[in-house]
Amino acid sequence: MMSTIENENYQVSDIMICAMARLIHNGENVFHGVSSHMPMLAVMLAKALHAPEAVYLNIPGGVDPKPKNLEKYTSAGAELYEQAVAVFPLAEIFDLSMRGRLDVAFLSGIQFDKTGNVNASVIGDYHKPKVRMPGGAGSAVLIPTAKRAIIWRTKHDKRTFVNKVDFVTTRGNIDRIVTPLCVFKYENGELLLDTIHPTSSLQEVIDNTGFEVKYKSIEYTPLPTKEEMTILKRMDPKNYRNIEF
Amino acid sequence: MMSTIENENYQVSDIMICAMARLIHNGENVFHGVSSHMPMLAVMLAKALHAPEAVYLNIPGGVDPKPKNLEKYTSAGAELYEQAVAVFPLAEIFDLSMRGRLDVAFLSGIQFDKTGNVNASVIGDYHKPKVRMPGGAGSAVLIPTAKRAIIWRTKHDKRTFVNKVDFVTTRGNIDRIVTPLCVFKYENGELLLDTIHPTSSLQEVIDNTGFEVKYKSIEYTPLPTKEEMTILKRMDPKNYRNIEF
Amino acid sequence: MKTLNKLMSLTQAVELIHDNDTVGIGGNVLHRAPMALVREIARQEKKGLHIVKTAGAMDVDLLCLAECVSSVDAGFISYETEYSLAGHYRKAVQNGLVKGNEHACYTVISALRAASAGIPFMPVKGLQISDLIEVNDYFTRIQDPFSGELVTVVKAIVPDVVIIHVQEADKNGNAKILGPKYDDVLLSRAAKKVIITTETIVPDSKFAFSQDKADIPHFLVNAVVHMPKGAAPCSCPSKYSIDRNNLDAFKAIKNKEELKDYLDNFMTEDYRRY
Amino acid sequence: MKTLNKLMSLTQAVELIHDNDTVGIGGNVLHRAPMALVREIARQEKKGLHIVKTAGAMDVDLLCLAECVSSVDAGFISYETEYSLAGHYRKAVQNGLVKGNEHACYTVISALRAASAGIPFMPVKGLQISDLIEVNDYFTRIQDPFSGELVTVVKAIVPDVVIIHVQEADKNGNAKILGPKYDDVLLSRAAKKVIITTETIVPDSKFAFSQDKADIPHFLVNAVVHMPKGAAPCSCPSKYSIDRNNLDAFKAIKNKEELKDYLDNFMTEDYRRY
Repeated sequence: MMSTIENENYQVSDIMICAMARLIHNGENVFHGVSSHMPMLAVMLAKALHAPEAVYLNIPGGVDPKPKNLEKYTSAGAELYEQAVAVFPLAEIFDLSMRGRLDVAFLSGIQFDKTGNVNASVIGDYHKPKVRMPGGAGSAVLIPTAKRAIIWRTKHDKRTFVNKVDFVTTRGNIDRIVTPLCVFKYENGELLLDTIHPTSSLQEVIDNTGFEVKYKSIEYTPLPTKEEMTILKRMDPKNYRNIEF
Repeated sequence: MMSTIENENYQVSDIMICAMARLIHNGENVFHGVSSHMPMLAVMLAKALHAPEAVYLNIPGGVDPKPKNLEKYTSAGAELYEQAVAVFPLAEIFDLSMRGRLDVAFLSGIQFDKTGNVNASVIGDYHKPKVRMPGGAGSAVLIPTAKRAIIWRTKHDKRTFVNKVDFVTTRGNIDRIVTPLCVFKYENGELLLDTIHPTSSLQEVIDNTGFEVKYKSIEYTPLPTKEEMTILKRMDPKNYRNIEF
Repeated sequence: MKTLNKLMSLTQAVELIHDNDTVGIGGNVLHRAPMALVREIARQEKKGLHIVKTAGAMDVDLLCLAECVSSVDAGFISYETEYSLAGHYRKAVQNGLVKGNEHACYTVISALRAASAGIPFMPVKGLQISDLIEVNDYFTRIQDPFSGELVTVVKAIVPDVVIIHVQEADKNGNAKILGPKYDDVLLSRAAKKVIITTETIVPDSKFAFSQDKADIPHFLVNAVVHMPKGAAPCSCPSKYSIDRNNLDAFKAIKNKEELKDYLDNFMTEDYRRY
Repeated sequence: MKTLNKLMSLTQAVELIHDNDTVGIGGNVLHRAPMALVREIARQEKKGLHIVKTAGAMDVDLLCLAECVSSVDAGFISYETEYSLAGHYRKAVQNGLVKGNEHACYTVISALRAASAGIPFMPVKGLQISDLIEVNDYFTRIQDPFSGELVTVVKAIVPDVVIIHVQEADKNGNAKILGPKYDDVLLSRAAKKVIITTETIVPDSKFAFSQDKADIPHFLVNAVVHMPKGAAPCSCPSKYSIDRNNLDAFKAIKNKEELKDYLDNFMTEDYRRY
């Protein structure tokens, strides 16, 4: 398995993006926010392959844009307005989720615990924080209201996956958490190991997770297909998707 | 006085429109709604003369439109979008008033009493009305929030100006009520006779008003000037302003 | 790229509306009212509809005469000055057949904004001293938790379906309103289903390659009907003004039987496939 | 026809902002932030400002470094991935110099919508289980008077002044945003005063004779500053992308003294009269 990976030169970001793309079903309304190159590419990849009628919603408000060139510094710029068919700005995307009609929201956070609490706010006391985070942006209102919240995080360590979060920014309809090591799923009120990336191992997941790793069976995240990789490289020739690694 | 009127062929609608126009001050934000040919012409007249910087707001949402031709059947059509500089639709005009920044709203009603209550809803019981009115449109929320509500009504009789309204749709910042006979003003919680149209008389006002007509002094509504009439006739060559008479 | 084709006939589109639905109607007074849809609702004899509109005229009047209506939530139901009152609406309310839920136009807007944001009510600044608050169960007063002051609130209105006539739409449901949009964009956001009739079907690529994007995005829309003259005899900005002869003919109608003839006369036009 | 000329210099425009004002900032992260106005606020050493923005980056970071800020109400304050965190903002919050009032971006929008509608609070569906409700005095829960269920509400935020950079404006204040509008239109409706910088001054007749009307009408605007490159080093869609050299230079700044040099270097450009 590992040799295949080396032969094909898969990046962890490629595996994560493909894992996220496959979670998008055809016809679903899908949103991502700022600092989200990987979800941006996951949505575009899904639309190019198995989910052509997924609806791509984003902060600039372009519905189903076809950006010519992505930007390295942003996933909230005017390129997500190019060739869009309609305007549906951020405020209305939030409204859509509030009334129960946003299918998928890609969101992040800083700390996650085994019962599905999300902290995107502070480490330490809220009023005198040891570390002040950028803020959860949409997380606090979208995780409870989107039909499925897909969390992604480029760090997987014991400070990220903790026994109990410092602060509950929100909790809600978490579907999956995609990390550089694995995919968690949320079931019956707790996080379970869903699949392990072929670039990692069960032991590595356990060593880097602050709570007991539970699973029903050991499954591996499927590798990107050739078709997926071809499209990814065409859409992102400068490899911005790997910027956080 | 009356002979002058006859010589000049003033219509009561001309006198009412000029009276309304003169209540608009330069720089004010001014709104009128549906079925409002006379206020429409009053705003346009004021902007053409003494209040060029009055801001003209209307239901179609065109800010400061310059309609080429008015329509007989409507004061809420696309002609009020022509040459508008910005779009500010009805919902936002209401918001503007709610936050205290609409200066003048031209509104109507069916019944008015001496203490300033306005009925635009029903005659008889609300749930089993003897007469169901079209509804107050914006009145219920604009009369209390606009800085000055200017009421106009093309009927002046004892069923319109009553001792006590059948139903209180609203009460609020009434500035003036312009009728075919006179102008009332609202002062210290009661309606006072402000000016009598030169086409009418104190006795006629008294005979057609269902409450005691109070006044501080007898004043007459100034006649339209030549300039006002020239502009009115140019803007409304087909005399739509007189449609209710 | 595959796309969802939502083109269908007027008949099929109106079959998406069920008895007792809450139905929001686009346009304002005699402007861009979705009259072909309104006529088909009458022909299909829908019953018990709860109509929502800021300012309605012929649309609501016709539906009341056709006995499709159970209640009307509106700020104003009347033709404007020249065409005078909406007699069938008035009669239906006075006879107790239709409940006339009086709003200010703004409280309809506020109720739709609440629906659009998924919240149960909306505070309204302007409704202060008014008998409307006492006699209607959709208004009440609550305390502002921050200042302790009383504020009037209106209950959300969630239309089951909204019917809108536009000048341009593609077959997927992206729709563009030329000229005044009135409250149609908000209606499309508040509703569970949206039915569009359109003067012209534009190519899928039209909005993508224009600075002028669609006002209503395809994913909110359930049905698109190609219906030139779909607002007639009401006006459709940039396309046509009111049809005075036809309006006069409608205004002369006295009863449901005469309405049937009036509706029959429109069938060739309404059922033509483009 | 006489018109109100609101053209003024950057200096005059920023003099409309007072210490301790609540200031809303247009744009989103590094896009169309009104950086010339932000720099002039820093030069004029405004104090105690309460900043409001859904998602801010360099603008808020610079104002925190300049010690102009007392609190920030925002959903997200950070550069995006490539330029990483807003270090000066973070430090100021951690040192207790700035109060970081955490919102979801949507609760900022809801608070501004409340301001725009003149109501004291806005219900928010999404904020359900969250420590944010308990630790912040601008959130609380109340009972929906219609169903009896609890609903979270956010207190209105009324900006004293809002600063916005656009591509086109006329001298009276009619302003047009090309490309993404973000929350700028809402900000203009929520604020008591609006200050516009614009890439180009267009003739008064431009919007009147175009289908593309202004997004922000003149009567909401108090000042118009002709300021090409007024968003730089941030991006301005259809005009310019970010200025990477300048952003790098700013990111290297360690303290207020170095910021002074940085601001001085912009003076020729910011004070040029067009």
